[in-house]
Amino acid sequence: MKKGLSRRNLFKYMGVGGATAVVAGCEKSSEKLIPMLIPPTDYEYTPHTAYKYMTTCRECDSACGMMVTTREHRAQKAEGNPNHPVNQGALCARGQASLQTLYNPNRHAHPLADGKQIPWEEGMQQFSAIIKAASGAIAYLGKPASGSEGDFVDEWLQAAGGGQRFKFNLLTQKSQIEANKIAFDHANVPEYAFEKAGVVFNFSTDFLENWGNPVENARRFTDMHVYKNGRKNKFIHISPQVSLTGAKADRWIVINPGTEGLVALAIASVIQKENGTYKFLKKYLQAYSPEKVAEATGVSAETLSELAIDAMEHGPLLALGGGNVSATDQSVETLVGVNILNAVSGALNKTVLFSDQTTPESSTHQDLTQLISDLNAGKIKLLIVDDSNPVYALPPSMGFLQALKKTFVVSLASQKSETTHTANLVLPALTAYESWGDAFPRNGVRSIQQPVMSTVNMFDARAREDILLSVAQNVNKKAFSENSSYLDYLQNIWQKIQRKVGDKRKFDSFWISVLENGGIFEKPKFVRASLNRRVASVKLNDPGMASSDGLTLFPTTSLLLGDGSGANKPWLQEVPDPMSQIVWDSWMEINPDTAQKLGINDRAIVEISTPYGSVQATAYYHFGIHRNAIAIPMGQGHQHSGDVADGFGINVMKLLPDQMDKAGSLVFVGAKAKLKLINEKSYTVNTDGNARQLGRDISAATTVEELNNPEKHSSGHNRPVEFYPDRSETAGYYKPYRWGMTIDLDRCNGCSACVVACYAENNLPVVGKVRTAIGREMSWIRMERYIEGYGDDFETRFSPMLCQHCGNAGCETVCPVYATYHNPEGLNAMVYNRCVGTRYCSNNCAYKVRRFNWFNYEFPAPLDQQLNTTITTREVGVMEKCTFCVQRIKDAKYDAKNLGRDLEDGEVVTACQQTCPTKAITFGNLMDPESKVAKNALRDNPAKRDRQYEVLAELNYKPAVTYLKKVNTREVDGHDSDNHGSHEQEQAHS
Amino acid sequence: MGITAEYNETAGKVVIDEQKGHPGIRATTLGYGQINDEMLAMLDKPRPSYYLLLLGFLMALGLGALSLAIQIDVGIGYSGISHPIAWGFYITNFVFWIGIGHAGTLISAVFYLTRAPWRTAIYRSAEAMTVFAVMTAGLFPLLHTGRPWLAFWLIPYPNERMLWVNFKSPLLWDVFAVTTYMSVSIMFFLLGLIPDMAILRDEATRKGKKLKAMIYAPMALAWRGTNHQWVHYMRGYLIFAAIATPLVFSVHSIVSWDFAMSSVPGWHTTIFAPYFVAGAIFSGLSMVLTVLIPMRAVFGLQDYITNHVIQSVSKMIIFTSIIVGYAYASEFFIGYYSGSPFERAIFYYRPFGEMQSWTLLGDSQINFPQIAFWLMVFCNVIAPIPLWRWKIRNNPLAVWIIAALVNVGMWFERFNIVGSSLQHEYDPSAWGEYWPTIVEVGITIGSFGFFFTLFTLFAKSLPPMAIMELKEASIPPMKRTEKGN
Amino acid sequence: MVLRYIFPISLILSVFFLALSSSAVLAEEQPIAFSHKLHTVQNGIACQYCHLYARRSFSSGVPPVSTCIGCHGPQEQKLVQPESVEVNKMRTFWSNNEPIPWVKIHDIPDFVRFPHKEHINADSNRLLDDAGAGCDSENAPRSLECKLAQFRTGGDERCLACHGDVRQMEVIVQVDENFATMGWCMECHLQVKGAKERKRSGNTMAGWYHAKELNKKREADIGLVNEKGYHNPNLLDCYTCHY
Amino acid sequence: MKKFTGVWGIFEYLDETTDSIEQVRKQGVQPTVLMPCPRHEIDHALGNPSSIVPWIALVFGALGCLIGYSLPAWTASDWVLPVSGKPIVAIPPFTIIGFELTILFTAIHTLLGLAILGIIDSFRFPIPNSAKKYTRFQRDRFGVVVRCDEARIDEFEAIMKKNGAEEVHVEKE
Repeated sequence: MKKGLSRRNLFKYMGVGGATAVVAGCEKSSEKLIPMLIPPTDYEYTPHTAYKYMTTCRECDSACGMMVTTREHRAQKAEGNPNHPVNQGALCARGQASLQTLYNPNRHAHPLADGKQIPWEEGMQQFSAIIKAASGAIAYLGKPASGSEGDFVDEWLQAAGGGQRFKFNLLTQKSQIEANKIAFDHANVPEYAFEKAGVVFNFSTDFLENWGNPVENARRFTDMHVYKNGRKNKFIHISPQVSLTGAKADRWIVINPGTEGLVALAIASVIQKENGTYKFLKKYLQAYSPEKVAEATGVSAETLSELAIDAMEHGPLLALGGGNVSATDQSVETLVGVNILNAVSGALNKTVLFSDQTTPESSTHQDLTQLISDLNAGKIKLLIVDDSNPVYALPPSMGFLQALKKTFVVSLASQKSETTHTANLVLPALTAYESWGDAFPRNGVRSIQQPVMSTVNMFDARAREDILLSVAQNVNKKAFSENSSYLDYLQNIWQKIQRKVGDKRKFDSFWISVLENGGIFEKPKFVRASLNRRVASVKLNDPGMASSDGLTLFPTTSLLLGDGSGANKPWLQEVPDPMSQIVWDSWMEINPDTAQKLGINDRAIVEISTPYGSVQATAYYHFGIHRNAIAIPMGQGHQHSGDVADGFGINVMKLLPDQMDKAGSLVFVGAKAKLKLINEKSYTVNTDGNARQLGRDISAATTVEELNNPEKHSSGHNRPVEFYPDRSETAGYYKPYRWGMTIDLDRCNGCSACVVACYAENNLPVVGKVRTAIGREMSWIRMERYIEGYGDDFETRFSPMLCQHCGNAGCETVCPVYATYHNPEGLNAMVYNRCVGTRYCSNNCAYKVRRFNWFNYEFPAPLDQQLNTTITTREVGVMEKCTFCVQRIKDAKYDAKNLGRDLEDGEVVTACQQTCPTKAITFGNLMDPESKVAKNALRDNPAKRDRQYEVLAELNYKPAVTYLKKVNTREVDGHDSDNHGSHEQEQAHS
Repeated sequence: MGITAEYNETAGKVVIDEQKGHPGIRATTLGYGQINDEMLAMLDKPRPSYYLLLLGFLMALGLGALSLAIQIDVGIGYSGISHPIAWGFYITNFVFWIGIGHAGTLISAVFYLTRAPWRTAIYRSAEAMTVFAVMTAGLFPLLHTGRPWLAFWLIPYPNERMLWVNFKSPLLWDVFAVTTYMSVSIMFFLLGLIPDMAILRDEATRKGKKLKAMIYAPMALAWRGTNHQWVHYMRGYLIFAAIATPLVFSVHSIVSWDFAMSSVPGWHTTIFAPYFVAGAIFSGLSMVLTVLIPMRAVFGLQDYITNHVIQSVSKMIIFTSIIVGYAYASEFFIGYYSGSPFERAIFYYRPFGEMQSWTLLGDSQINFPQIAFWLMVFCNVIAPIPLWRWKIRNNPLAVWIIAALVNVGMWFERFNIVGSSLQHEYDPSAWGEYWPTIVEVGITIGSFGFFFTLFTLFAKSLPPMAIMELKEASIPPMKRTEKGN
Repeated sequence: MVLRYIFPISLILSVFFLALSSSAVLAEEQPIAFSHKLHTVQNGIACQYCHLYARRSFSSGVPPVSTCIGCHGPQEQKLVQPESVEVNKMRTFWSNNEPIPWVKIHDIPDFVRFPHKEHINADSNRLLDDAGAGCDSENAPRSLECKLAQFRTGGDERCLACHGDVRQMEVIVQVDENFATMGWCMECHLQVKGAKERKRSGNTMAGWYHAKELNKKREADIGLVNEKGYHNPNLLDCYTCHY
Repeated sequence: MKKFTGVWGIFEYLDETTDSIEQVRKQGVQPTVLMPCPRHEIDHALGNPSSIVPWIALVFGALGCLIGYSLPAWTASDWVLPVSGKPIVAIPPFTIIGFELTILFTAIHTLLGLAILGIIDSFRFPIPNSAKKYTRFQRDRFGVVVRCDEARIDEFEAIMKKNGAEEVHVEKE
């Protein structure tokens, strides 16, 4: 196993680097002042000042609006576009890390022909020549594009003499579209109005991770699920596996693999019986009554009826189906079952809303199979691939890699990948940060993608569409005669859009408003849908996966790495997966009961073999998986994607058969795996010390019942009488600000976007796997995950842990040199340059949020260009920690001072708060009783506090961060009996 | 075996009584001149085996220096300390060596005040050990910092930054306690040396070795041995003993407050000060025996360091062993009785490791702290038990083995305190493990090399026993007594 | 192998002693012998004509080469000083499309965030009333009082308070030997109204008999709120400069 | 240095030394005694002289204590940097500094004091150079030095000889 990154070699002269810097400080300075040749004149430019540009995130097809902060013409921070209706200012972890797509050291720097560097002219000539030679036998294999890019490529193919465009996406929604077509005659993906639902049944989707738009899903789901006005809507996860999404559920119903559809129909049958709608289904549903499917699904008839009653009592229901875990060969039928449930329960047109726009279609597995056979038959002379990576993503059993050898492959990718590695000609493309584009992710949303900076100087790349355009003009004089560049083409399209939306301005002013706004956003228009009688002919069988030999393999999607495109980004590798807390690795989730039967220990290396291949991975004990199944996340196991991705983990796709369902999508679930123990111990690195909180109530929860019975719930720890006066009575203190934060654990779903945002905002170095193994990761905010209970009835809790900016901080008093102290605004100030490095503060921090610079960490070029220039980048031997984004506080204060006033609530937004899709974090001035944070924290009003608590309040550190307890709808069994000492804890609280 | 002898006033002669275990050392029967010559003979040109020994210690020192250089070169990150265990071997070594440094002052000051006569023969060596141990200890807080080149910031001196130090920090108390202790013990050591340096000076003058005399003369501070000088000297010595006594108890108390003042479970306890002081005396006296028993054999000092001395020190070891054992037990009791889940957890963790219910499914494994804990209990509580028997106490080899074991045990006690608590603090999600790296082990070995190199050099360059006090303890030359009237 | 480690050890020792002595950069050879005196005094160009970002940004900005060319013009245009050797050096940089590698003389450590804009725009009424009154510009032009007087005057004079009399410099030099050391900065920060009171704001016995009334009085002394009704920035907080 | 005038003798035995001291003192002269180790017999014979070293220790100890409390208190309030909700001037932690500086100051000044007093005394009670060159005083011999007028030299020489001095040296100009 490769240990860490080679370029962050341990034996480099890092220590001396620090020491010599000090010497240089005392002796002669040789720093140079390099002026600009010509300052930018076309727009305002001021050094050290943030300029923000609206663009679109292209990490997945959700196309969230993005606002990129640039300083000195370098993109330094990505934030969500607050105007954008889809993500409303938030971004997920992958969106935050999109900066590392731009600054990835593993981008292609030059055009390559058979792996050798060539000049651009030569590359373009070769490309033109091969297009001519192919004379129409061209295939373009690209990402599915909702925007103009698809049309452009189609047009281009025509100009180049013909050819076919394939839209490659591993996580396709094809089956769902097919099922919707069968059930509702709408061949597209509906919008799910979570906020209107009273109860959500989730049939194995991972809607908070990769299904649909996770940012939007998270926001709308939280609106529905959060504790409000004394009640909380239920979310029930019906699946053989608990993903991050499932971890948020109030209840997990364990079902046998592949039986989501049967469960949905069973619930539907009870509901139909009760409310009598859809009479034509009566007979059909009787065949799936709870009693009949109980055995096949592994869920008792009573439970199924209970669920049905839940749906009817608390409705409207929203049933979600899809995702990898339910992608069996019956996945279309399964989704039809879910659709029937939605219809029968009356959710259709209430929580499931169809619009008339068709979703960008991706090619089916069938199309790809066809492509492979065409390639093998030599029918395709030229294959053009963009940033998609089918060589990695497709199961090797399909033989795509072998087929590629039979044709000429041109890659127009910006990042190194397994696919570009096989390409005959690589013409490096620009990333979304540097080029034009657009995306129309759904009805009424037209999002623009503009270059936010000039190209990164290390990479000699060109915009993909411009490469295509100029090649087309080489080949065919008539092609794109009106367009000198892709921008021209794009503007033409947007002129049409302008007409469509009825904007009467001149195009230039329209265009500027589009760029300012990030796109054109209209209210979506929905159409009514109704259930088709055809559905009664859809037959769902018992897949029988639970009873047959072997363990069913679930290749699950990875929250951070997606389908593998995130693996070459150091931040996404370094940030632990919130469920397993594992970094830089793959793992195999296995139920402890099964594992113990097989004699496999936690963290043992296991060989997993299916008839199609075998891999070795670390066993990870997870209560949240069916006893007859295992799950392996996708995304790792790269070989040619650059040193950040290569050699870490395994690629689960190696285990999958080349099989498709009725819609022609790849079947993910169906392979049966056999396990063999290889080694008792593996070098797997996880960042959590312990999965259990031992009754310490660091991540606390309460129940709705408790909250509604004030006498039952304890109002938290009573503050003891103070020996010393409060700090606010020191002259000049907390006037007018005392910064504070609240974190609502009921809203937090552990998506870790805040963690990545902090890495981006605060210049946190990535330390690699080996150093993370001994606890040297540098994250200022960490997503703590605690597991409560045992077996199927377990609960997962997340709580972001960051510096609590305590009023009575343990760290301050022990510092011998005042490198950390309590500042007049209530911040726990850390002065890096005063720090000697005794590390006592870290020892005495109960929250363990201080991080030490063990080395002078490197930011390999061009990642150093991303560094935030408004803060200090730390050197070896100093302590660092969360500053509540003091640079943002300072900037806001300077601005307010120029306006001649004090700061107002909401003017300072920390990086973690800004990106949180569920708005779990609020930040502001605790001294202002009208501020949001003061109203959330209720510090001065203990009587009104119900969910508010401070972590480890009994230590009397007086943290400035108030947490709001997670609210459960019931008590988790075994929560209180699983540890010693919790009893005393309770007593101490009361 | 030494002979017990005593001057009997009524009999008017020296009575040799082998059964009576009283102060006496055979040296009391020797004349001033003989004591003088025998002591000076120890400083003669050493045998080749001495150089071999010195070479061994120098190699250990070199290993430490090399390790230190690597660490500074690469960064403090080359050690195994990390998050959340930010203190590891270095602070363990610091506390250990400070502890070793307690015996000298204890013997020279406390036993001086309590008039324990057996201290005479060993106090000089013990004091030298104190000085060297504190010097060794003082290195560690420096080299464990992230930016040792800025460590001078811990000294309160007026500077252009207008910044001072934080006197509320236990680390700053440490700075004061350790520097004061080091200064006072060096001064005490030098004070005791003054008359002996005069002896050396005069001896060198007598032999015509002018260079040697010139070296010794400044250290003798113009000592002539006049009655005026002796009056000031004895008064000063008494004051030194009087102020060194509270100092010796305070230093380790303050070191213990480095831990006790924090909120870390397992550290935050009021018994730390007495517990640490007892441990320090325990380890210091063991180190005295570990060093002096071989020295006695090599130099043939059975007449001076008699079995009686070894027995007395052994009794002190038994006594402090009981205190330390009691402290261990009471720590656990307090941990249990406090009801604090954090305290209970750490005191379960130290001996037994991860509790079944702590992990997802009872994945229990043995860590460094468990090894340290059981070694500590064995070496510090169980190993000294045989010393209760007179026969064992009277057998230098057995005593030496036990003393060496106690040294090992005390090192692990320090580690047990420093290392284990940090591994399991308040937030279980931030729990961690600690294993040292080769650099830390190298520096630890180097610290022993440093200490023993210095001590070996001392043994041949300065009188390892206080000649003046030996003379004071022996029977003065009386003409009338010899005549028998 | 061993030699490799002698270096860091000796380094630490030398750093230790070097750190005690201060030796600042005073002057260094520049790629072009640019005379500030010529441009400011004789030609009457204001500081912020070239250092154009000073009032808007953290950094004052080194003038872009195009600013130089704006007056001097490229070689063929024969504008200002067409034959000067030094000016032609600049023209060569321009025609080669190269920036001029000026040597940085006024260097602030990387751990300090110094906003030029806040100093250029600062309200000199916040200074103590008598600050700058005792300036003896003849004998002690770089005394604290004179620097304060310059700061109070505003305009270009304010730049000179820290950078020295750049207008009289043929070669740019660092005048104050302790330029940008913490004490040098604090000297002036303590001359702000209420700063000295704020520095000792807690009162010595704050904890022990902590008198609320006393601290109320202190808060009035340190001038928490200014006449415009908003809170004065605290210039003694470590986070003012170090973050 | 003034030339020494007087008598000094070398004694092997302690009792003979004390006898001669007592007899010299009876003649109204306080002799200076040289000895290899302190003996109470000689102190008694000399009339139990005392030292001012304890007073030095006391004064400077008190000074150290004062500094030990005032330095932290002053520095803490010179630039108020609150830490951990503690008072700016916190007496309990400063007690440790006070204690340590008391000890340090006492120790330093005791050592300095006794060294300086020793030097002062060597001027007040000089010893002849010939006696300084005699190396056995540090080893095993006692010496009695009597400083007197030339007229009384014989008297003291006789006392020493009578009491069994090994050697008696007479020093005169």
